[in-house]
Amino acid sequence: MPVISYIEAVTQALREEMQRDERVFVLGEDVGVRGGVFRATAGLIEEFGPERVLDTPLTESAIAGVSIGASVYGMRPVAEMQFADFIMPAVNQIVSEAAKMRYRSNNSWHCPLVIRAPYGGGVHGALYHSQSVEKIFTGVPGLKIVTPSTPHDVKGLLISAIRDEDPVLFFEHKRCYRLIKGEVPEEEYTVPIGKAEVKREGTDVTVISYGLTLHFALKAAEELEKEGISVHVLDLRTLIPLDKEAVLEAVAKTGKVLIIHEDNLTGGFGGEVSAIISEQAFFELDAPVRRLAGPDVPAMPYSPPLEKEFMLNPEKVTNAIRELAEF
Amino acid sequence: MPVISYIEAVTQALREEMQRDERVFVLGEDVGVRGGVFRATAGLIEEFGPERVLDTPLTESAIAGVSIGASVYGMRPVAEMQFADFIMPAVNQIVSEAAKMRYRSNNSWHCPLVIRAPYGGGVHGALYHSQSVEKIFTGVPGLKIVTPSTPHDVKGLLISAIRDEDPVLFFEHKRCYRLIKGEVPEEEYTVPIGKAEVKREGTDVTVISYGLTLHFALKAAEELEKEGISVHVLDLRTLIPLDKEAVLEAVAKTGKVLIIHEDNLTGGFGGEVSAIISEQAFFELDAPVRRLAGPDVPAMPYSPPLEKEFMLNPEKVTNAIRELAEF
Amino acid sequence: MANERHDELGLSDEQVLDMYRYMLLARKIDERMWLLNRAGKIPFVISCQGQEAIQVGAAFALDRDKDWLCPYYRDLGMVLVFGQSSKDQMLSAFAKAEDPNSGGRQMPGHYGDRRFRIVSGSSPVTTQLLHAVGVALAAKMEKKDHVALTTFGEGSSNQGDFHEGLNFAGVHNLPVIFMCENNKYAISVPVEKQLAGGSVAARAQGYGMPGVQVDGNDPLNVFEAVKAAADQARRGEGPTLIEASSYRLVPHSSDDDDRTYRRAEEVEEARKKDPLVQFKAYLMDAGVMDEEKESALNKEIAQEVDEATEYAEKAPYPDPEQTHTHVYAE
Amino acid sequence: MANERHDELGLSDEQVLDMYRYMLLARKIDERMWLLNRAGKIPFVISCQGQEAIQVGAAFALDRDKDWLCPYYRDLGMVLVFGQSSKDQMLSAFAKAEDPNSGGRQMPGHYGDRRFRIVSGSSPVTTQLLHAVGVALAAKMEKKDHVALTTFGEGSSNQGDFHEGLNFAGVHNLPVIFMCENNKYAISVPVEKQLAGGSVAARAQGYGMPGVQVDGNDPLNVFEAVKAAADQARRGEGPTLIEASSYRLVPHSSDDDDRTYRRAEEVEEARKKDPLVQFKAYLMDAGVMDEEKESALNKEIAQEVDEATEYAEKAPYPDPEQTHTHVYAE
Ligand SMILES: Cc1ncc(C[n+]2csc(CCOP(=O)(O)OP(=O)(O)O)c2C)c(N)n1
Ligand SMILES: Cc1ncc(C[n+]2csc(CCOP(=O)(O)OP(=O)(O)O)c2C)c(N)n1
Ligand SMILES: [Mg+2]
Ligand SMILES: [Mg+2]
Repeated sequence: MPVISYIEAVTQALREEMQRDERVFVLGEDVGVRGGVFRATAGLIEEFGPERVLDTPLTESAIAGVSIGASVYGMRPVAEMQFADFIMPAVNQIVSEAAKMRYRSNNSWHCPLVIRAPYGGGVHGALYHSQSVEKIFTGVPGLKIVTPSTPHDVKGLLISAIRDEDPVLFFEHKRCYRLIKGEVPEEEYTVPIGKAEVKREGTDVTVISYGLTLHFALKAAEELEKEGISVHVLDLRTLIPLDKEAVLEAVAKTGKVLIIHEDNLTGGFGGEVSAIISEQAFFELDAPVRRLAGPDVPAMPYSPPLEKEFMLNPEKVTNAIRELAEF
Repeated sequence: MPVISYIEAVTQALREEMQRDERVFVLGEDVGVRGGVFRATAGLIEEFGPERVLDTPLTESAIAGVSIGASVYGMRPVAEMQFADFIMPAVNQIVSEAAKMRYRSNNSWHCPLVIRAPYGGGVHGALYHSQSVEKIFTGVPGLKIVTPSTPHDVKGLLISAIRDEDPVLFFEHKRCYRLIKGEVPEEEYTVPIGKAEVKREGTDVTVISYGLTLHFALKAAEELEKEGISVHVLDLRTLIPLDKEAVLEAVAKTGKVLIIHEDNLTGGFGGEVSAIISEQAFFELDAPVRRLAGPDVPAMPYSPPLEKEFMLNPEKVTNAIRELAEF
Repeated sequence: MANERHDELGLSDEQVLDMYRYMLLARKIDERMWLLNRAGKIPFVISCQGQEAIQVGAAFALDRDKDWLCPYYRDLGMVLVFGQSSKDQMLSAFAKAEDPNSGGRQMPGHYGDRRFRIVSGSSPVTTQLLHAVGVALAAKMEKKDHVALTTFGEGSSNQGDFHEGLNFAGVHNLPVIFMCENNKYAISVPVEKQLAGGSVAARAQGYGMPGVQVDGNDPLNVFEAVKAAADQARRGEGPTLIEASSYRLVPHSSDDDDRTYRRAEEVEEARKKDPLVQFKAYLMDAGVMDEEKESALNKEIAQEVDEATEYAEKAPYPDPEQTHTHVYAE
Repeated sequence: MANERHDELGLSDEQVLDMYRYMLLARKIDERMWLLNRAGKIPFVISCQGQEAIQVGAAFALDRDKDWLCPYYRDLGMVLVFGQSSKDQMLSAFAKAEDPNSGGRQMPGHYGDRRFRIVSGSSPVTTQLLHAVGVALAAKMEKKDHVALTTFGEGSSNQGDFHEGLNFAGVHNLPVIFMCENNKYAISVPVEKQLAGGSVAARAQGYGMPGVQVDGNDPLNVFEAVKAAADQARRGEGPTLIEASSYRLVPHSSDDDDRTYRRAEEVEEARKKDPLVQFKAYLMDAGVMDEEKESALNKEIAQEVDEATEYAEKAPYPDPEQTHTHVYAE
């Protein structure tokens, strides 16, 4: 199987879906001639023309709202928010409109749109080019929220998102774009939305994560194997709908759970996962469910020592797992 | 002590603070001549004039953004969002700007503003006049989030919010406005932000709640007392900063915890509270921490049977507590 | 008798009579809803009263078989012309399962009907403008010649989505019509405290599109402007902003008390320009209608509204289980 | 020699020389940052190059002791005139603890300085317009006569906050100046794909305020317009929208490659109108400056930038613990 990068997986999925279905089009700031500031849409305008690769004005609410209108009509817009941090002006359109279109119309109307947004830190992006914003949306029924960690999952999930009949927020960890490479099948495939995946089997401690921190967990697991600690790693891949069965299965494997995300601790999605585990697997637990997450500060600062302090890394993850193993 | 309604407590707090401090002013849609669509600002324009009781254009982002500018300058704006549902267009200003002003300027600038918003359902308000929106903000460090349940707490906390040096979102449950009455001291007093309060002592089951559902819990507790079940009721009052000590103390009282809110279950603040309890009081627990909350649908429908199905009520709460007591 | 204004606009006598019928029907349904509300039978009403000429005039200027609507909560007249029935309105007012807009999920006035290409609307104002732009973008991409029309109040025109929507449509030259129904108030806030510059139409120039001001009490005036805008859009010549002036003859909604912010005399003054009164006079003058025809019409409509009310009142509520359906595709 | 344009504007020879000095200083600091970035010493640069005349001309037209700024990320020239130093800029570029804007928390270009009434800015564009309106509202409430000036790009002018801000300021007649620095591109998107109607200034009419177009390559032209707007605002006569045209002479930021979306010849053409080149020529013509003065100035500035760079490079980073402070009042 060819090995490609996380961002190449985005581009491949977009290209193949645009080839397959004429109704699929992309829109956003600088997605056309420039091919996106991260180059995720590179080459698309050359192949599909400016009508299907739309450079929009600098207006996120319009990007979301126009996508809603177009998708209600029957198109398949894939909108890009240049950085996840800049999705905020579009919150009203996403939360009040996209998420509620099907429900409020009693299933008469629906809006099958995808909003892609690069999120996360570790790229010297400072407060406004580093945020994890998934927690703003995980409590909004009507939205699906996808957070893949590998090129294979990016491609398979983005294709599923484009074919999905409901609005999908597709969060791409920008630090993974060029850092993470992996094998991707040559033939067409999809990864189902709503299915987690065990990325490593283990028996001592279960780690539940997604995005960049999933890779930290895998690194830590390798490290800890040498110390005789066996780590089970579950990649949520989709936050909403959450794959509860997979979570409960992973908990049962070890009885000790560490949930990890880069998003701030308080109000982060880890709280929800922890609460579900407590409610549904209380008697499987051999230790309190723990969370390791970004600190409760507004966002990641720019200065290297501060960014480092904010970010998780394999070492911090290793320590947290070891501590739980020893509990 | 005089008995006043929940909404009168809002008005009193505003009036007294405006009398005390010239820098305090209110702004919002219809807050002036009309005195607010709920009449929370009734009489203020007559007393303080249109300069300090500002009818703004129908623009929530401007209401928030202008308040930020004025508060950065040194004023004390108290903005009203006509319904909490309509705070969405202001999310960018609140999350990107107000919440981060102090942090991003390394403490050089800060914005002491209050945003009041009537939230919650049970008033035939349908999808867009019934939502609980606190979960959109509880994961945003830099904001304080207050959700009082009694006239006493409304008045004392709103005064604290106005005097606070940081941005406060003040969520008023609109069903409580005229339904809930209570004693309020005649002399000046404040209720500190960040302190929960035990609203009823008990020994069998701990209920943690806020807003309207807190009253359902109190009703249920009365009911259950007759059955010999003793319910301990903690009113969070402030969600952020959360009074963790009070939560842990309340857990220790009974070992059985039910968290209740009207906001949807998934992603609601109950998940955070549950996770904290699991992490920090695991060995105090005699049963899994449970949550009772609004269903995971986009918002409350209009039709009476559907609204009833969505809303919690004393009966549903009683059943949930009883079940947990019997665990 | 020739060369009446409607002839010049290419409207037959039958068509203008039909216009009047829709205006009257909208008014009568609306009035009935207030009665039902005051009798405690329905929890909420939001009115079209005073804006019927705008809504009906505009809808007549569109192609009811292919054009799209993204209306706002007062557009009762418009959705009737596009195909919704009195029964549909009453089912919605009573929040019954058969309500075609939302199955009783949304408040009345929150239109949405796939049969007639009426996109589902919400309460947060002005969001629908962007949906109309999206529909128009789709029309352009698919090389269809349909037009999208969206409406909104003058208060709502100050929301950011207005600006983003008009700019987007202008840049991409899309077949969309933005029509402001300026009824002078946004709840209690008069237009002077709401709208810098005083005119919504004047803002069009800044988006490189025509800005047209019309008398919203005259359906023919509105018809003419919307027709021109639709023709222009269909020719691929882009969007138009129309501002139709009118007056909200009743309180903002059944929860409002307008006496707290405007004088009764002001409302009385406006009633003299009631579009129904004026259009009736025009039709009488033009010899298209007489008292007999009018009273027959009134009777017919009264009966239609009676039947619709009766039907809706008796119709079943949605099952509570419906609360949990249609969050996602099933 | 009299009746030079600057005389007519009431600017002394000294003042225009000082203007030039600030423009040159901004340019030199900016150029140094690019060098440092290309040498791998600082992670990010965002430039003022091409817009110095706008920034310096505007700042000179304000009262540096009482007026307020809500600038955007390119406004290096403006914050220098208001009081920030070269050292401040370099501390920010190196993200060091002493950075007065943010203690190294924000990217360079995110100005904010209480000493000089520069309100802290963020990255999401156009939010600062509303903050300026809020500052102006406070001025009005407190009966102070200060003015708030806020700037933004032509791309950013399409955001909803622009519309809401101008409308609010118009309705309440506030002492605020909105100044668009139109540099023809929003990253890769040219103004034709960005801005329906082609002109930001033309939008002013819709808000009932003056809309003024100025040559942003000429600091005197900008000075004149901002002065008039500030005077008007101080007289209680409300806001003004100014659009200053210029050209972004360098890539959007150090992360951009502008060759992917514009031709080198286009940039070359624009360089001929470089505001520094033009203003230098003006000062030479006017006899205010000569080659000797200029080279002395260049030397002085080079040394200042050297020292600032050296200082900042050696200055300590913030302590990692700083990550956790100042979320709330302590
Ligand atoms: C975003 C948002 N904010 C506030 C409201 C509450 N609200 C409903 S209608 C209305 C006034 C609308 O005025 P206008 O746009 O002039 O329309 P009209 O009702 O006069 O037809 C307000 C403030 C809302 N629905 N949406
Ligand atoms: C809300 C928001 N969306 C997107 C961005 C990313 N972004 C940063 S600058 C920029 C272009 C700005 O163009 P313009 O307003 O013309 O200012 P210029 O950079 O040309 O001076 C974009 C899209 C942002 N900072 N904020
Ligand atoms: Mg109105
Ligand atoms: Mg630009």
